[in-house]
Amino acid sequence: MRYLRPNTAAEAAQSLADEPGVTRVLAGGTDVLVQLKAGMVEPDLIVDIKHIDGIRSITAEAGGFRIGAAVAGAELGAHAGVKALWPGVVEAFELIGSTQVQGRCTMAGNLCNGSPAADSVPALVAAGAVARIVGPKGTRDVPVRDIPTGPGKLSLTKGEIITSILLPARPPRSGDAYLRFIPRTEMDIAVASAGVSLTLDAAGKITAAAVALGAVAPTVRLVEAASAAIIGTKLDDAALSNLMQAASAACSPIDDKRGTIAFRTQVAGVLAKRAALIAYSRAGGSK
Amino acid sequence: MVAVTLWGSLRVFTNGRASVEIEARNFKELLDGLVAAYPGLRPQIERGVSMALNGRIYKEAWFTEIRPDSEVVLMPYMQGG
Amino acid sequence: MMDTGHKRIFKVVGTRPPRPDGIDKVTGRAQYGADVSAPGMLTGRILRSPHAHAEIVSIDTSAAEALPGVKAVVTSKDFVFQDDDFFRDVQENCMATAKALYDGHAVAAVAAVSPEVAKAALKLIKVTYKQLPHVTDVDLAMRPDAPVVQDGRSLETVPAGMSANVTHHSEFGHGDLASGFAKADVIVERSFTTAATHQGYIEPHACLAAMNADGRADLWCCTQGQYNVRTLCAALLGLEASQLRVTASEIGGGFGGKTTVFIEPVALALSRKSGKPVKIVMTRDEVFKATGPTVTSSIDVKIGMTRDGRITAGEAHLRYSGGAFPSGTVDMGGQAAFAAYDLAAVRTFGWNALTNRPKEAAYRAPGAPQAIYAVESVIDELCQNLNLDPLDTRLKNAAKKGTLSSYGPTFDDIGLIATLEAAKKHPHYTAPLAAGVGRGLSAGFWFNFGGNTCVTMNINTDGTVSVTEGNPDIGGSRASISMMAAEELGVPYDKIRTIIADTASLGHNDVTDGSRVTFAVGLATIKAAQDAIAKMCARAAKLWGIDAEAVEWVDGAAVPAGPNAGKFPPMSLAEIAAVSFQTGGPIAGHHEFHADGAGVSFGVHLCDVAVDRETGATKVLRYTVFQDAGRAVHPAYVEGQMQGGAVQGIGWALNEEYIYGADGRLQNAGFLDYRVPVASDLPPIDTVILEIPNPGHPYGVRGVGETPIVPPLAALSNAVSRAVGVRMQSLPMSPPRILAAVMAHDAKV
Amino acid sequence: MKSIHISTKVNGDAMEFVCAPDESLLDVLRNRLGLTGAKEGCGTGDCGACSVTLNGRLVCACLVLGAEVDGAEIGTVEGIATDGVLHPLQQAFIDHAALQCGICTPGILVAAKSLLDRNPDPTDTELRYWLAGNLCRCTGYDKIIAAVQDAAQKMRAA
Repeated sequence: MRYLRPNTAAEAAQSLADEPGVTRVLAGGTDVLVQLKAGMVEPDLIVDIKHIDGIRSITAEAGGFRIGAAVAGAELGAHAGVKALWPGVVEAFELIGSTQVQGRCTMAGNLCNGSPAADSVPALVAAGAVARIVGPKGTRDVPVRDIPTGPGKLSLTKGEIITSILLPARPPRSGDAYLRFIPRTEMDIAVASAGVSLTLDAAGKITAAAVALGAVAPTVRLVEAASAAIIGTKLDDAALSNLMQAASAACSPIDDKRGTIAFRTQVAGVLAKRAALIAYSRAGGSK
Repeated sequence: MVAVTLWGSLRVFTNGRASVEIEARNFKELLDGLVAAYPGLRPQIERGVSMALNGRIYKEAWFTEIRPDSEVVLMPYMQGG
Repeated sequence: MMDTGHKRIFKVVGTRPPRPDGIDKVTGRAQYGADVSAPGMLTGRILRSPHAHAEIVSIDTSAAEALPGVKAVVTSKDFVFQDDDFFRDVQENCMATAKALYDGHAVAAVAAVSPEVAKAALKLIKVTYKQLPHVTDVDLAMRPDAPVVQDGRSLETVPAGMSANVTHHSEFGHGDLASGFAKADVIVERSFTTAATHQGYIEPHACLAAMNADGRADLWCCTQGQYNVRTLCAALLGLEASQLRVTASEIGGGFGGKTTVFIEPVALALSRKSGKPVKIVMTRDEVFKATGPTVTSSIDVKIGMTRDGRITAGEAHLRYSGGAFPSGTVDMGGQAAFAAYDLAAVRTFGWNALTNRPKEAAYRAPGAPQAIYAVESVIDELCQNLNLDPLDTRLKNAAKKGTLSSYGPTFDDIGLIATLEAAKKHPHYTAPLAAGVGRGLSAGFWFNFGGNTCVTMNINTDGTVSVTEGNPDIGGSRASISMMAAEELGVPYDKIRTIIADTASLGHNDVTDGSRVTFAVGLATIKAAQDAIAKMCARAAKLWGIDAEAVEWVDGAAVPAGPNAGKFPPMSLAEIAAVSFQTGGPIAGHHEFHADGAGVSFGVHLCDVAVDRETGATKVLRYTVFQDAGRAVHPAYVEGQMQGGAVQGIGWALNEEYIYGADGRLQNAGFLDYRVPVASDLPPIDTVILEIPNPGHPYGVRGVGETPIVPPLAALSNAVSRAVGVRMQSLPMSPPRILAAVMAHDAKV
Repeated sequence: MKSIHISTKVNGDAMEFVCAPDESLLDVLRNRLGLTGAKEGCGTGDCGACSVTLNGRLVCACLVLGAEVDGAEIGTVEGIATDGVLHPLQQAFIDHAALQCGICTPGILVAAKSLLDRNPDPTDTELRYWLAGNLCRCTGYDKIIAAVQDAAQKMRAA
């Protein structure tokens, strides 16, 4: 096994592309080292991307923020600007793992691990976040929702790495929220989760909404029917009930050690409802 | 004679009796007497038993004195955590 | 009689001095199982079965042996065949012979120059398995057509015609059940299940073995009993006890799980074969798969009660599985199930069945939590049905001095009623309950043990005292033993240092189990102190020229026993010690015995929970533990036992479980999905210590370590059941289980 | 596998070591630098027994590669006491019986110190969530919370 520590994204991409064997990108390492320990993977090359220029920075861009791929949870949580604009994304990111894991884990890593239960991904998808990808053939921007293609599977091609994630600008009277269900209060993988982002008009009526569910399908699911259930409403009881139904109806989960199909289906609806209420309140709506 | 109370699943070896009388002055004589009178008890006694004497539990202690009026209860040998 | 101590005024016992192991533990200097190394040491690793149940057709180790850097490979052939069932089971569990009996069962091991080489060598061992049908559920294992885990293991008490998996049957109790139930106004009969849980000590098993060709060996390991390790390893390797010296490392938690051996005989075998020291450290995955969790259980309980709350009869059928090897834990469950109550008619029937799970090891009060959970749940439901106060109802039926216990003997002084009354008086019991919050309570019981014990106490010439005991310190025992030595000798606590001996330095001590150490080692320490005192009095008598009988020991000094003995100023321990070489040589006290008379212990736990009806999530809002400690030698450490045990019980009640897949493999062999409570899950755990002295100990000490894990299971279940209005009957009450119960209930309403 | 040469600072002291590219910082600390205070309870970041600081941030040493720490500053439990004098947290853990077996104690001390360095006056809830990644199986956490709060109070007063 080799360990490389490139200083540019192009160099990183090239070395990953050139390696014929198994490769792993190392950012926070909180998934990669677990895989190494368990013997799940024996890479021939590990590329540590943390020393790529600019990859640990958070920069304002076009009214939004560009989050470097090696920004750790604790660093994003300390950024007042991002927290004010996208509180749901920040809280989702901060829910990953323990304080110790927060010191290392990254959103890009959470996304590239390809878990359907990744905490930050539903919030990023609901936010319409866009990943910047650098590969041997150049740079491209791809919506986060299009990156995972199945459990552990990504749409990235060999040699490609995510270098940053753009959280876009948003209209006034917008809010987002993320909730997950875990059996304990900390340290668990989400059994079901929901990220909701919405925008209100001056009267408090929802004009735009995105509802993304995690851990209830092979990939994070953006549920159009759930958005439709609340657009045009002030989140009255009927809208919330429709939202829950639409969210639950969109679930196709599995039974496993963390939860049952029935449990995930039910709880995804509950979380979508509760997250919508928080997002609504953050957008300035009152009920 | 000492009256010894046995736990329920041992009664198949004592003709269904919950309590049997044994001539014994201590734990060792009691165990030997039980095996002599009821050979079916031998495997359990060899695996290990405790004795409750007037409410106090003894795990080994062959030469613990037993009086005719003592309350004697046979118990399985226990292990803890 | 030993009752003289009860009214004595204690000077040291009951205070809270700092623990002698404190600084080592807060600075990182304490040496645990994995913290030592030896020159030329090899790394040992174990190959484990990926199958729940499989015949081992062949093992080919030649490729592994040929790998550069591999110094030894061992299989079951490298151990001495055992005739005795007990030893053979230990050996089979350490290294499978003909069959792999569970996912993770050891089949071979290697020692190599580095972890990397050892890992590579494991991959080169070719094991040919023939997979067999498996069974991991206790009820399924008892069916006559179940796959047979091991044949021919049924004890003579098991009736003919049952599945060969049924190894044990026991029955306890007295009185006439039929007439008892006939007197009841209400009878509730319910079935319960509990999952297997793991002790969850944070330190994985670790050992370092060094064995020479002449049969002389040294073993360093984390264990609750170095003498037991010696006995087992000596048998498995064909060594003489005198030639195997076992040293217990500092131990990173045990709770019963480190009372046997898993890797130690393997490390010794590898060391013998390679001629080099071998260190084996388990991974967390190995700890979950291949050490000893608790039994799983399936239990039916039937209790009859009069309208005014008197229990007329109680009956329980307990089906336990201790994994792939016979286990008598169900006996203790059957004895403990109804121990808290004064009953005219009570009967428990216990069965143990083999399953393709790892061999059970002890875990705090083994067998009792499951049985008492079922009984206390039914009592709670009866109280709800009859609109009775659950504490008053327990008081009305509580066992007391003179009660014929459900397991046979008549109780002496016990503290259950005092404990229940303390709970009743406590503000927690009368605090108002918010909407949606449930309050649950449960009583609990454990026997406590004594056992074989040795203590040596050396009086040093500078007036200090060195105490040597033989039980690993898992709960602060070096502090409590030093305190009892100080109390008895009449010297300050800080003049005493207690250390834990290796097996060559002190006679046999039983394992640290059954909450025995403070009781039994404490008792031996007191007797050793009395032995030393007698010798010191004799020296003083010599110096004074009077008879030894004319000298007594008061406040750490020899004094003339009365006016007729002569008029001499008190001679302190330090003064006697200073001239000991001149008065007959070094002075030491010692005591070796089998301690009996450990007093039983009762606890009552009270808890408030809120349950989210939409998700099934439970939040513990308030928790109070009441327990009879006999005499709290170091009250802070007694509280620590009560709090730690309660939280382990809370974990068992809410989220901890072994989850097996349809393939019989363990799904959650890690702390990520085996969910022990974390700090943010819990409220403060309040404690109330009661002191009802144990008549069997001069200070009144009772064991305290195990009882606290017993009540939480039912306390939580009763609280959750009351909060959601549905009787829960299965542990753990994980959110999916609670939500399913609530949704089924709501669908009916 | 080719070993990598690393220069780093541990508890303020410059140290050098060579390690395999896939070797964890925890293995480096324990097996190469002789610092066995950090413990391996799981090796997967789920127990916190190997908590150390890396450039001032609390991390699990089992989730860091030794190869990553070139030029970094690492803090372990061995560096908490200064010149033989216990840190207030260490003293409070002894005084409050906040440790039993002690295997989780080094990690919890490093984690608690890391919190108090940032927030000298945490609430019990903040403390419990901060320490959620540090499993303790002996104490039920009650006395740990009391000990950290007592130390925090003494540190604020000092």
